[in-house]
Amino acid sequence: MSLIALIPLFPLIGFLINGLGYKKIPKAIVAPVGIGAALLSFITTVLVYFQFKADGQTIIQPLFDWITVGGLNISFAFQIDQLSIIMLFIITGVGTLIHLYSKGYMSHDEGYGKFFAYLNLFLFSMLLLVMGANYLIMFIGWEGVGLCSYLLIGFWNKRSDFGDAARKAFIMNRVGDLGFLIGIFLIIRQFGTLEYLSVFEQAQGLEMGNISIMFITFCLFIGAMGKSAQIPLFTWLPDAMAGPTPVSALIHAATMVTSGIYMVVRSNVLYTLSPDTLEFIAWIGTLTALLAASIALFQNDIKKVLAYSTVSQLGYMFIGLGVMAYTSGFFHVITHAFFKALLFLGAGSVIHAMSDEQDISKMGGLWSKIKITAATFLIGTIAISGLPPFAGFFSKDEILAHVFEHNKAMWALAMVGSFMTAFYMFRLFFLTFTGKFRGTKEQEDHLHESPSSMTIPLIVLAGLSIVGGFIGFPEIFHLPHALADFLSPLYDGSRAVNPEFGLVHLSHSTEWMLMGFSVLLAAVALGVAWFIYVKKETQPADPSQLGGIKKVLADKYYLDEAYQIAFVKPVEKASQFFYSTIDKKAIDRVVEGTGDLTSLLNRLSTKLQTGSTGFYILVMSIAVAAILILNMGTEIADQFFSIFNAQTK
Amino acid sequence: METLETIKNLTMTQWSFYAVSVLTLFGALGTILSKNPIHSVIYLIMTFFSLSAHYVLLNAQFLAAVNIVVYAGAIMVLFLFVVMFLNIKDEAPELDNNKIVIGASIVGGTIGVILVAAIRLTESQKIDPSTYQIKTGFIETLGQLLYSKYLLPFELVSVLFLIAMSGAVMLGRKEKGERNF
Amino acid sequence: MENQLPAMPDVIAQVPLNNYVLLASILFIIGIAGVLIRRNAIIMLMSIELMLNAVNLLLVAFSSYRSDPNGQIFVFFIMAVAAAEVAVGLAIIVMIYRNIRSIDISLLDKLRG
Amino acid sequence: MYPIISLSVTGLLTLFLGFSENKKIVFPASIAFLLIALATAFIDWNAPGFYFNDMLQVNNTSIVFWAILIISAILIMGFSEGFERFEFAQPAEYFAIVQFSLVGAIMMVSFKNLIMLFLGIEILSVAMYVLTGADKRNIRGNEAALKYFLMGAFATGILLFGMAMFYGATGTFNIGSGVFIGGDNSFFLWIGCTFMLIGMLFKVAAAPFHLWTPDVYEGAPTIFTAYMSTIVKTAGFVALFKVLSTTFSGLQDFWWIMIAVLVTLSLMIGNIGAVSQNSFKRLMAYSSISHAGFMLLALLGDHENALGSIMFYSVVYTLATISAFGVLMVVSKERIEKGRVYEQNDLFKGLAQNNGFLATVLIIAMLSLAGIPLTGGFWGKFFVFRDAASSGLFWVIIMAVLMSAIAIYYYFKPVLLSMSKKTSLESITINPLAKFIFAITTFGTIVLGIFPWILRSLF
Repeated sequence: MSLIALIPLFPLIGFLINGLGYKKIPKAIVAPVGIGAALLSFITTVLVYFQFKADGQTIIQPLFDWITVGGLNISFAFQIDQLSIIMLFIITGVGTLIHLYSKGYMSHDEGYGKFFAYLNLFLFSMLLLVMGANYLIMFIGWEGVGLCSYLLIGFWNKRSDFGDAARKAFIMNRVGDLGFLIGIFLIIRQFGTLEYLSVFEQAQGLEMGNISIMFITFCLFIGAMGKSAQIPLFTWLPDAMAGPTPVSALIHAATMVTSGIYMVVRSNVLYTLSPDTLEFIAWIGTLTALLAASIALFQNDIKKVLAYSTVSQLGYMFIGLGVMAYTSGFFHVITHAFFKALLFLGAGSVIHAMSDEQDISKMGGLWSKIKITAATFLIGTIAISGLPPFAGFFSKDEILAHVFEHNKAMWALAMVGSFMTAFYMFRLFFLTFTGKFRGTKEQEDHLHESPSSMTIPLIVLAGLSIVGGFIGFPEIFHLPHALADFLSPLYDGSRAVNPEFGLVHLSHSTEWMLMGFSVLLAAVALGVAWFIYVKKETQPADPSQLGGIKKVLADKYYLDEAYQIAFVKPVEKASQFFYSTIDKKAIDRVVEGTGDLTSLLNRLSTKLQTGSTGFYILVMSIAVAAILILNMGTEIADQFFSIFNAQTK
Repeated sequence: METLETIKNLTMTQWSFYAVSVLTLFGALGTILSKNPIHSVIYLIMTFFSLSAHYVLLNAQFLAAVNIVVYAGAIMVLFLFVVMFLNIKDEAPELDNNKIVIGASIVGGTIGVILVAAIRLTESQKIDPSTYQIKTGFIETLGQLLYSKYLLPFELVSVLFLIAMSGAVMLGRKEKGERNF
Repeated sequence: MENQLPAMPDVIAQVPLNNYVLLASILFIIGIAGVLIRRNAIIMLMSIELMLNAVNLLLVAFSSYRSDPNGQIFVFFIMAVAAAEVAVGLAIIVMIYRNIRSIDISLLDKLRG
Repeated sequence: MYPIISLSVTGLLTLFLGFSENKKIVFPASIAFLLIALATAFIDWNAPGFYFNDMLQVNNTSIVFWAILIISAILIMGFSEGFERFEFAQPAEYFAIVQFSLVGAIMMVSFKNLIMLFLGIEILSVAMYVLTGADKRNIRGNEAALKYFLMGAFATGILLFGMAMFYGATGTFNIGSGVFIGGDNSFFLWIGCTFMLIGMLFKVAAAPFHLWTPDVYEGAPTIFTAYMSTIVKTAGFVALFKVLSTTFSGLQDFWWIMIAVLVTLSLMIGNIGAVSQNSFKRLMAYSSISHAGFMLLALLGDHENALGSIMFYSVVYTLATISAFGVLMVVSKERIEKGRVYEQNDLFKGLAQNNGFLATVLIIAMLSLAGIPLTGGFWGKFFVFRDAASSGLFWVIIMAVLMSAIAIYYYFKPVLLSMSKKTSLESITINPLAKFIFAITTFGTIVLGIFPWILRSLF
């Protein structure tokens, strides 16, 4: 068996050991198995990388023929190319660190073994998602990660709202998956295959703006909206913070939520063929980035702030994709994986230190108590705010430059969002780590730095957040953009269908100016946050006392309520309704006021209600009559009229 | 007047058909509208007898006989037996409930109207005298078919009867400690 | 006897086939109506018997007009099935009568939802 | 054709076994008889033909279905070990009736003449009426039996009227002896087609002819509920397919809309009705209505693939259903309330802690029913959707995918309950045979999820 197949195999084995041996395996073995599985995957990835680099060709590793039915042939095969290898590094690398972190973080939990089993299962699904050589394997991974995220969010299902959050996440993901699945069937219809290589090859022969490609890309993007939490399917992500913090870091920051971006980059030929979809993606991304950033401004839950920030950053990635800057969008995926995982793990460390307190209004002055966490958290904050030379600066700036070229209004909005990002992140940092401690005495006594299994991942990620941006220097620095060079072969198809692809028209002076402006904005935001929360020592307000716009922001724009009304309620209502087509009360209501028939059915159902055989047979007979009318009604009426007309003549 | 002429000109066969048809429908309506279950049974037996008369008119003598033996002789006796055995009182409150009756009539009427309309619009098939076999409904023809072409289903009916027999015994019989009725 | 036989098609033909089809359909509808309006399980069963008999009449009529015995064979099977069904049905009714001392199906509505 | 003979004879033998003093012999003997029937099914392998004057059509496809039906029966009857919990147990009769009913099911998948179809349906149905009422003193069982019987007999009447009209229009009972498109008798043919389809759709519980399903499923003894929702359904769909793809294929324009409407209705009523169910059996009943909708979807596509899709779907559905009902049977007998077994969803509360094996079986079954990838259920839905997509029916597919999203809601109810902490049960005993059956069904579900071609490549 080749090395490639081993990559997802290790987590699967880890899952099987910890999952099947749940309760039987001693606790001391659980963590080494779980971490070991991730680490072995990472090592294998490194080996595969060298193998790939040696000849530079896309490797297709077929395992077996999956299904052949009516002209459609789908094989179970893995594809290793530039895109999947980078995703593999992120998933296994960050995954290993987070597994390590979980060892310390979850050590007191009774479901320790179960947790590692789920984490490994998640890794397995995520690896399937990025390694598959066709859309079906991607879809299976796609559903698999959704399922694992569901399991992991609901991990502490003692509290009922955790269960609800989990279900919400799953249902929203399913809505997205619906789009994805329809997209897959459309691809089968259009191309007769699901293998990436042959789909893209065939696609290169198509015209720009092909309508069926537009439908395909649009449906696939609906899937991405669900998985990558874009408007309107994003409210599950903040709720998903109910899960354990390592899960938030791994699934809801570094890996799963970026699978939408992976999918678009993977299908870049199709998206390039459909400029309309791209425009739509760009605007959805812009709106999401702005909306989520504005909600994050006044949240007091440390994890909620980070969650909305993730949604907002995902928005930036989609803006990048939408303006055809696939590399820039993907670049941001990489850097974001570093600094957002760092921030989440840091937050977890804070929560750990604060004895499970998540409210930043009860924190403050933690800097001296937990120095490593604070320092690494600061690095993460700077990185996400876009201050040079940290990772976030390079990737975000590249996206913004492309947006400026594409559409000035969109650029302005993106800048506003970027300003807000810097502000709320520094607000979070200052409120948590500076000033006076606002919590209880007990919490203060209990403050302690986390164990080394938790701090080591923080330090590693902090290092990556500092240097991670150097893989993609802007052109104006006259240094190589390693990432762009590496990913370049992926876009051969796009270049073939759109000669304009990848050409930059910005002058160097404009680019310098843009860069300076965004750094300036971030610095100003930092200053404002410092002024409000450090100088003035403003206390974070209780959301119930906020007025006007602030309150709306804090209440997340009432979106959950809107969903309740628009989506959950109708299903509930419909459920009740269908129920009661056999129930007298609803029948009463439905047919009320329609004369004799009403009172007839009323009495019928009063007497017969649900459970009555007579009523059932009546319904059957009505159905028979209806079907007869449906099937033959028009025909009979036609013939009668023709006879009637013949007679009158 | 035209109707009267038509009635006058009816042949013997047509007379029989209409008379028996009226009897059939009368029996059928009696079955479903009688309050006393025993009356229903008797009306139903009447319907079966008139159906047998139809079979005779259609030259299916053997079926006519079997119909009386199986339906009137066996099935209806079973019905009568159960009705009397359970001593069911002749209460039929549902028949006084006009809404049920009207509702059923509307639904039944709709299906009926569609069926009748469809039948009226279909031209009546004619007998082809050249291929007509007088012996179609005779016992020899049917017997030969039943034991040659339809041997398998004929044998498999016995499986059905085995199920019905053991099932009926199982469900209907008195268990220890139960009252007779 | 022999010389009368050829007249048989004419005798049958005096009543158009569609009259039989019409009669059978009406009988069938009466059966359906019976099932719909009655709450007494035995009478409902009888109404179903009416429906089956309507089918029998239909089959015999088609069979005679086509001079094709297959239709009449089918009638045998229907009779056999009807007998089996009635036996099982009455057994179920007796079983229920033992338990609830009634065969009014409107009392049996505990399973619902 | 041999399994028909074999099952008829062994059924009779089983009845005679009932006379023996030692009642314990009936169960192993019946399983052995079913295995014999399974073996005889393959005598005709690769020997396609028509038997008994065109009454039966035997080919490899029908043999595969025979095997599916008989194996399902064996798996389900395996749970009846220790049948004494029925107060008035007469094991010989039950097992005999099960074997006889399989004869009916086999007729339904290999008929060539409408008389055989009709007899098959009746043999299966009459057996089910009896088995539904098997628990004689349970008033709910009685109610279910009477409901099923009255509505079933009504549906039989409608089916027969259809067959008579069909005969009137075409003069034959043979299917496949020609494709009819009407002509002078088109109205008779249409009435025949409509009524026949309605009669058969009743048996497979497609909405709006589904009303009996929840009540009967709930009232019947669980083992026969499982039997009903698997064997009756599989046989019914094959019969439906045979009729639609041969005799009525010329009338496709005519029945197509009707089936499309029924698919929509079944999916909506099944899925939406299931959302608020508290009783596990009712939940499964509504779910079975929705699965009927999914399987009907396959009939709308081109006929080349439809049978394979139906076969695959019914196998994965059967496996998952047997698992689910099996777990219910095993767990519910541990909790008797008011003299009856407790069958609400919250029976499963804390099952994972109590018995991890049963919880795993239940969860995998539910995942498969919900159509989550890497279980067989996913592929079942995939093939069906693909068939429907080939017919360009996108609105129905979108509906179906949306409904399968709602399905997650209720399929996860028992899953979540089983993973919750509180447990209300004492330790659960599983006999080795049940354990073996669970192993087979669960393993089968997963293997078919990973290697669907094992089954799908059969035809």
